[in-house]
Amino acid sequence: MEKLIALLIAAPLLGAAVLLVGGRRLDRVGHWIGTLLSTASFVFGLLLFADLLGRNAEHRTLTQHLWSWIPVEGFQADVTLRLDQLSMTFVLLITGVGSLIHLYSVGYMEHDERRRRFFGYLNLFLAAMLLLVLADNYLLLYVGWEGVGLASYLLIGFWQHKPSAATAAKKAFLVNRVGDMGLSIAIMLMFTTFGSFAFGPVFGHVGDASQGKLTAIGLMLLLAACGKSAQVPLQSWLGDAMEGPTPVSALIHAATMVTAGVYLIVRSAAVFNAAPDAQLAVTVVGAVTLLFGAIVGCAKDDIKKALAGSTMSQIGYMVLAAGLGPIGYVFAIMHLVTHGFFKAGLFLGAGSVMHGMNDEVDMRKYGGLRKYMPVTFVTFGLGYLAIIGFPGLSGFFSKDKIIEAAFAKGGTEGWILGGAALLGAAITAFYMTRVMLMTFFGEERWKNRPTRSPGAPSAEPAAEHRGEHAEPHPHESPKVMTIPMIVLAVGSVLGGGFFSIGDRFLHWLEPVTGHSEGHSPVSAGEVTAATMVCLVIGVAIAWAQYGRKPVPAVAPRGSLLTRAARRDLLQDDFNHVVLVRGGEHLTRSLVYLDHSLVDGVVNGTAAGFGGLSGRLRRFQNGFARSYAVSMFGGAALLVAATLLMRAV
Amino acid sequence: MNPVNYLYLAGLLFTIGATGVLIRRNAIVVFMCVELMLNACNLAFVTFSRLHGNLDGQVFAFFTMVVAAAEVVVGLAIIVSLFRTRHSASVDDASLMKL
Amino acid sequence: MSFPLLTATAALPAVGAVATAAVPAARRTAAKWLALLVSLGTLALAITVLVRFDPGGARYQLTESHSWISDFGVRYELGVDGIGVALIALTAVLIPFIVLAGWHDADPLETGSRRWRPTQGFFALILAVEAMVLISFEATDVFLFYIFFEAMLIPMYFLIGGFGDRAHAQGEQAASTQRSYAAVKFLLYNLVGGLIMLAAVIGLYVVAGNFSLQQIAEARANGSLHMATSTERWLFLGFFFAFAVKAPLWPLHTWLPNAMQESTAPVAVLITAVVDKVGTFAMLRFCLGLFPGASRWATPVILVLALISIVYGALLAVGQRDIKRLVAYASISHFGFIIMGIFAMTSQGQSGATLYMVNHGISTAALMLVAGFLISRRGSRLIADYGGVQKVAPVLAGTFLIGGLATLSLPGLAPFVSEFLVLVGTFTRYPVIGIIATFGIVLAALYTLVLYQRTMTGPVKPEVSAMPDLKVRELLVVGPLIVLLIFLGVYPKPVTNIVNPAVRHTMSDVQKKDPKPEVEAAK
Amino acid sequence: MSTPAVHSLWTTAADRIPQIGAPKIEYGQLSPTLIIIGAALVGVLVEAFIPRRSRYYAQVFVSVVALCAAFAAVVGLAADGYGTTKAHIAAMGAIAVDGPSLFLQGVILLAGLVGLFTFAERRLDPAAHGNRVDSFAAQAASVPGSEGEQAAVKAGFTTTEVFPLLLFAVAGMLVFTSANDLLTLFVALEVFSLPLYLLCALARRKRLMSQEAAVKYFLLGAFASAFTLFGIALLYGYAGSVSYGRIAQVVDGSVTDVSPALAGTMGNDALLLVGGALLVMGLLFKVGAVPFHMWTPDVYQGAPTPVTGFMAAATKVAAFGALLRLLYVVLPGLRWDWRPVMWAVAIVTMLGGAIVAITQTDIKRLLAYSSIAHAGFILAGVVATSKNGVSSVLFYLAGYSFVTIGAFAVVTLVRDAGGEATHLSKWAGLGRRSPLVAAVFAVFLLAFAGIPLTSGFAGKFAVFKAAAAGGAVPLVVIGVISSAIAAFFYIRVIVLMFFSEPKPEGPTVAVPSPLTTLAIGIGVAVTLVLGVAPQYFLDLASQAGVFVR
Repeated sequence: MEKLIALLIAAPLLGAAVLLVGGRRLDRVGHWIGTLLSTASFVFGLLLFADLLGRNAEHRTLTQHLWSWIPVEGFQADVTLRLDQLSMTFVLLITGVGSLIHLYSVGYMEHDERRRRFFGYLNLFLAAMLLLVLADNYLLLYVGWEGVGLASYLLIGFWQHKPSAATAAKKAFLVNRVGDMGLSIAIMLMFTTFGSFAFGPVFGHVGDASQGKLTAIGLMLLLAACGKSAQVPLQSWLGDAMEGPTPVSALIHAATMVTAGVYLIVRSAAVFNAAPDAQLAVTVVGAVTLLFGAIVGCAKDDIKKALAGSTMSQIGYMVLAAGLGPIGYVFAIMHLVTHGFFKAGLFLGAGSVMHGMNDEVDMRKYGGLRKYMPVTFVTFGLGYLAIIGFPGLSGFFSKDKIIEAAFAKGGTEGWILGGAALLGAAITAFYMTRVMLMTFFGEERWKNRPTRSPGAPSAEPAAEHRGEHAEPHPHESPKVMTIPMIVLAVGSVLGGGFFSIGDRFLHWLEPVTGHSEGHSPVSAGEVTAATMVCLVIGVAIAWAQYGRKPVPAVAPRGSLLTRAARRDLLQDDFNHVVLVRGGEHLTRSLVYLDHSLVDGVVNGTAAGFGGLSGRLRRFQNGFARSYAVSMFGGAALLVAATLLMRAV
Repeated sequence: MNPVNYLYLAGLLFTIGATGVLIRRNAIVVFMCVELMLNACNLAFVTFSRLHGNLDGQVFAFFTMVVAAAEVVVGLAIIVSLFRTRHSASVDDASLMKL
Repeated sequence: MSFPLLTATAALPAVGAVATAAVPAARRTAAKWLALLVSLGTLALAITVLVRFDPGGARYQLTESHSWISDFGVRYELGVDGIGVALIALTAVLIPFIVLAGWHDADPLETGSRRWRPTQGFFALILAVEAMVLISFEATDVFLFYIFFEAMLIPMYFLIGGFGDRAHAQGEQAASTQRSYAAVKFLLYNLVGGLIMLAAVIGLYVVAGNFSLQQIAEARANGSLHMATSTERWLFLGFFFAFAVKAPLWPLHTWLPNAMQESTAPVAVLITAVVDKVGTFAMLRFCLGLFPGASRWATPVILVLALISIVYGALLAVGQRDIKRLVAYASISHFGFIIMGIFAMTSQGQSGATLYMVNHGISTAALMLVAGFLISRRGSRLIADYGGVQKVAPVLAGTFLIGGLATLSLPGLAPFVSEFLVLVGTFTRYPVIGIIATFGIVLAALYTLVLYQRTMTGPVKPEVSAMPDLKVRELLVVGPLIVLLIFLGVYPKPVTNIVNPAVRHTMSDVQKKDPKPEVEAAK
Repeated sequence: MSTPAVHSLWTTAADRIPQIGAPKIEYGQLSPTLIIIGAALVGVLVEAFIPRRSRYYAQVFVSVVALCAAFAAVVGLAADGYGTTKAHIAAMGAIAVDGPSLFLQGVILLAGLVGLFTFAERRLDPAAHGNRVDSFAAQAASVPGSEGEQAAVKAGFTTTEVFPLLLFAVAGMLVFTSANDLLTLFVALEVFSLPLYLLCALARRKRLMSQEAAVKYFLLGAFASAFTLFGIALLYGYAGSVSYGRIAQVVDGSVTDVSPALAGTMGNDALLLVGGALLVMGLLFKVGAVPFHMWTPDVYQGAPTPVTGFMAAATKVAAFGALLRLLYVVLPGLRWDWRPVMWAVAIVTMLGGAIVAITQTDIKRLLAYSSIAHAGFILAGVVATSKNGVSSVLFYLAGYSFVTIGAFAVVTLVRDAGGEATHLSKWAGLGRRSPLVAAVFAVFLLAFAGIPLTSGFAGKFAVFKAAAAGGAVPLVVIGVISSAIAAFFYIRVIVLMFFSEPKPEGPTVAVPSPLTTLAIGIGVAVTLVLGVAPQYFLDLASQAGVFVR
């Protein structure tokens, strides 16, 4: 059965290779090949899942050693895959959601002549992501880690001829690289500490390692997680990443890749458990981000950016949970999975909306769409309910648990974190309601006006192919797009309940992550109640602002906070001023120095000899008698020197 | 009288000759100064020969004369041809090649 | 005595060079094919070497030893250890691609005198360089090595100064002046380095009385040869200076950008991917092998310089406007990594460094050659003159991207393995330096992606709108290189297998042990 | 002067007379020199009696035969072991027949032969009035530009005297290297200098410069030899003898029979030191060491190029031969006095030559300065004061002389309307116009620069190795630096030839006769052979590295 694990990765990898190398002759069938192979991978996943279920909890870890990768004196890196409950969960999420989104893209990218390549990239992403979650050592994980980075780079910049897209792609890769730096340093630390970076040895010897080393490793891993999962302070790339086609945003920047950070932390549970300081840092990052993302989400008029903000904040929840240690790991993953469902659903919905609206992304130009695209409305709505944590839907279960766990951390920390989580819940309710209202309710602001007003951000240029700039005719998307949405909607409705009833998920994952029931100062019931209250408040405020009064088609100036939030709370501007500008100045001055100083010294020496030579040759003045003088002087010197030598 | 004085004389003559080479412009005169230096050497030879009481020095002196004579032949030939070309025997005029 | 395989490997290209040069002016195509065949033949021989080499065997294998200039204590001694084999293979692999890539680079613009045969000369010189490089990888006699280390400069010099890019921005006249400036700079820099090394070589003779690595090592071992500390250090510095110029190490690097910028892409590859490797190789074999004490003594300074090279090179690469200059500075940064790996004095570091030499050779070749194809199409080296190429020439853009990703050492491609090994190897002994060095990977991403974005993405520039995609010949050059990159990235074991034993020897040369991991140390 | 002294002088003279026996001369061992002198005399007779038309051929024939025969004689002697085991002092102590002298004589003879080929070249200059002409004045006596000269040219005169002159010079050099007493040394010095003075004056083109060169060379040469002579006088005064062996004994105090007069002079070191210094200075003048080098550029530039080549090669060989013998045989006892001085001279010579050469614009002057720099390198070997030092110098000289002659031979090929185009700017793009010639010249330049696989490198390595072994490490370092500087201008010429566009009105490369081709060919061959497989010649040199005392 282990043999199948490699196939999980091999299938999409093959797809990527075929599609990218195959060339134009595959243009017509390319997308189906891609979809097929990702589905195949999903099927393998299911088979393995069945196999795991067949075993008892202790023996649910399968490993497959493929080959010895980097064998060097004292340094062994193998290509070994490890399938346990944790990675299994991810495999199913990735391949499942992935396949759905492949399907969706078939319709969505229909009019793009580079569709084959798009599917190639998607498959490449799946392969890399699967490698990430299946790797048995950190170095191999690193390969997947950067692989998904590459895939996301390629997909964000898929419409490369758009400078904004190209820039966003580059930015995403660079910010991720900063995170990767953290990961590689972490690996080096592990190597110096444990002499290995394979999961087994590392987790096995955590006990023998010094506290400082462990904390350092933990922090470095956290840095990596921040990069990949768009956590403060490395969150800036996620918003721009929305330049990519919407399916990409759904798959990579909502459901799967961005959650890799959470996976990393949960996977490294052993290390973090032994390094409380690192854990604290994790929780702080999580809490900050969940508020940060939520606030940003409130201010965005671009539907995808709003959703991106929400993604950020939801992942903040997960990181927070992961930081809480054994209390939280399971719920982090659980929220991760449910979030995978509803956020993917929401994005696909957004895509479907844009599809019907000539790729308009500005929500202020939407409105009242519910009767034009009912399926989208329903699926989107369910996703909405799920994310705000409407009782009974998946978000409700997972998020609630996290908040509970946050309080359970105890002490002031517990209160602060819990409070933050609650506040986050409220804000979430607010901005999601806002999105909902602006898009599907209210008057139809897109009437009697050509969309794509000059100022508005121009998103997907598929429009250019259709060449429409006139008033849009909202319409429902084709089946191939709606079916995935429906499936995901179902997932987001039932998922949470299915997992939580009888703590199925808990028992499933516990053997890997371990679990401990924290005794929370506030009872579960109270937390739920509080959450509900926040939820209601959030929705109410949103209704008051966007439901009752009409939404202005042009964004009002807004309060200072609003404006700041629109600019991602100025964090990006900071980067620009400090890093970009500063870097440019640095490089420019270095270029100058290299030329004038380092090179100057060399050329200077040459010139110096030239000058000396020019001066010396003047003695050669052509007069025989002056030559005689020099000879005479020379002779005198010679004699004098000889005598001197004897004297001394 | 002490033969060493002859040495002083030789040194003096030699110096005079050398100085002449350095300061005189006319090639012939320069050349004569060289001859003077050679003679100074001869004087030294003979003196030392007397001092050491062997004949090597004297023999050397004769050879020097012969060599000097040969030198004169060659030297005059060159100088004369130069003079005929340039209508001047000044050493300083011949300074086409420099630097 | 057995068939002198190593001699043959080096002799074939040498003979080929003469033959190519002798091809009559009219038959330049014949010359090209001849050169290609010879380089392929050499590849075959190199592969034989690879096969005949037994990783488990003696340190130096396939040895040949003949008396040559006994007066100078010089012997014609050849022999390869794992490191040598790896680099010989690299050289032999790259040259055919270089020849193929430079197929049209030396077609004469104007028909000069009928005796002027640039094409023949171009390929003959390339082969000559190959021969000399191979010998210097094979020589186990310091003097023999030195001779070819120096002689190599002459053909390189003519390659740089004699052949440049077509359609130079400021016209042919300006181009040729800049070219000869670059060539002279290259030659003088390296000659000065070489001459200072000469002094050290003489010194070594005075101290040791011969030049054979083995003999000196033995004499060291049995105590019959004792070097005073100060002498050893001076000699080390003499050697290291030459290699640092060749490598090149900051601040002796400024010749490289000029040379790579002015020469044609294949020659640029020849410089940075093949010839410069002799420098780093020699550090590993001669600096560490002959002067272990001094090497340990100099390590801190050298590591700092290497670190500066890494960061400095990367930063300057970011600031470049000229594609080739950018690649040149990138290479400087990479050489920093190599040197760092060598002097970290850990198994990982040195294996990594050796691997790095090979991988950097391949990746730079891929990137630079594609860049060359790009430049030859547009006739400009300036990044600003390009834009949106991927729309008109997707394959070119794709290969260029892969080359770039290799340069920023993306996991899964060969350079990642070596770079990580170097980093780990350094980190285990010098954590701070290791950490600072990792900033290099961010900067690498920066300059590569900026280059790609500016040239390949964005709206299509009118000048490039008619740009043709890669031709078959060009694909034949790039394709295999990319395959190699991926293969060695996924399965570097073949290389590490032959390198590891050699590294073990070097480590014992410098009497260094890898630091123990904390956990074991605790026990 | 007092009477008894006179009387005693008479009596001593009287006593001596009967004791004078017939000198014993080993003609066999002197045969090389004798052959050459004989041939030179024959050459004079040829000038006197053979009709003008056939003189050229007769002279070339005689000279070639003589040089070959002499070389054969040298080889024969060496084979007999006169270089090693049977090395001894011949001709009543006047001539030393030993390794160094034979080796250098061989080199000089070959250099003379190759030089002769370039002398005899008659294809380069366009034929004047239908008769081929060489690079020497039609009639040296006629005033440049006068109708006398035109008449001479019309009549097809050629100065065939150059061949005997060459032979005389060679003869002088042969003796110079093997002279074993100061008298022979001095006479030999003049014997080879005087013909060279004349040869310098005999250029066919640019005769003013030629004559100027001759005058400068002659006056300065005479000046220098005056110093030499004075030095000799003082040495004689110190030691009471002119024979090397005797002086050496006196210097290191191993002399047995000390007459009171000798005791007196021996006490006076000033005589010795000043005398030695002046004598060495005379030789340094010949090798062209700073600060006695200033004649070199002018003379090299003005003299007919074949003469320059021969002079540059052979004079250096002979002068260094004599210098070595002087320092190693006569003044070894003085080592601690002259070594530091020679150090200084070597350093300034290396640096001075290299630096000043950087800014030269005339190829012949450039080569002149490079020869100065090389003199410095060789001096580095001289100060090694070891057997290795000697043999390394011998080897270096052998390699260097052929490179030099070859290089100057190439210079004769590059011509324009005004004769040889020696200004560097004219050499631009030569590599495009005639790659072969340019390549050959490049080889010579690389040899000068000491690039491996050329004789220059082997020689330089040998010399520096000996110097370093002799403890002169700083000297080696400076030598290395200055050869780096020197490399700069050799490279400049190569750049000029290959990388710069040819000028439309640039010079043409004349197609030489087999003679010059042979000269150049030999030059290239020797350069490469000594570069790639120097062992045999190194052995030769090291066998020859012992002076007989």
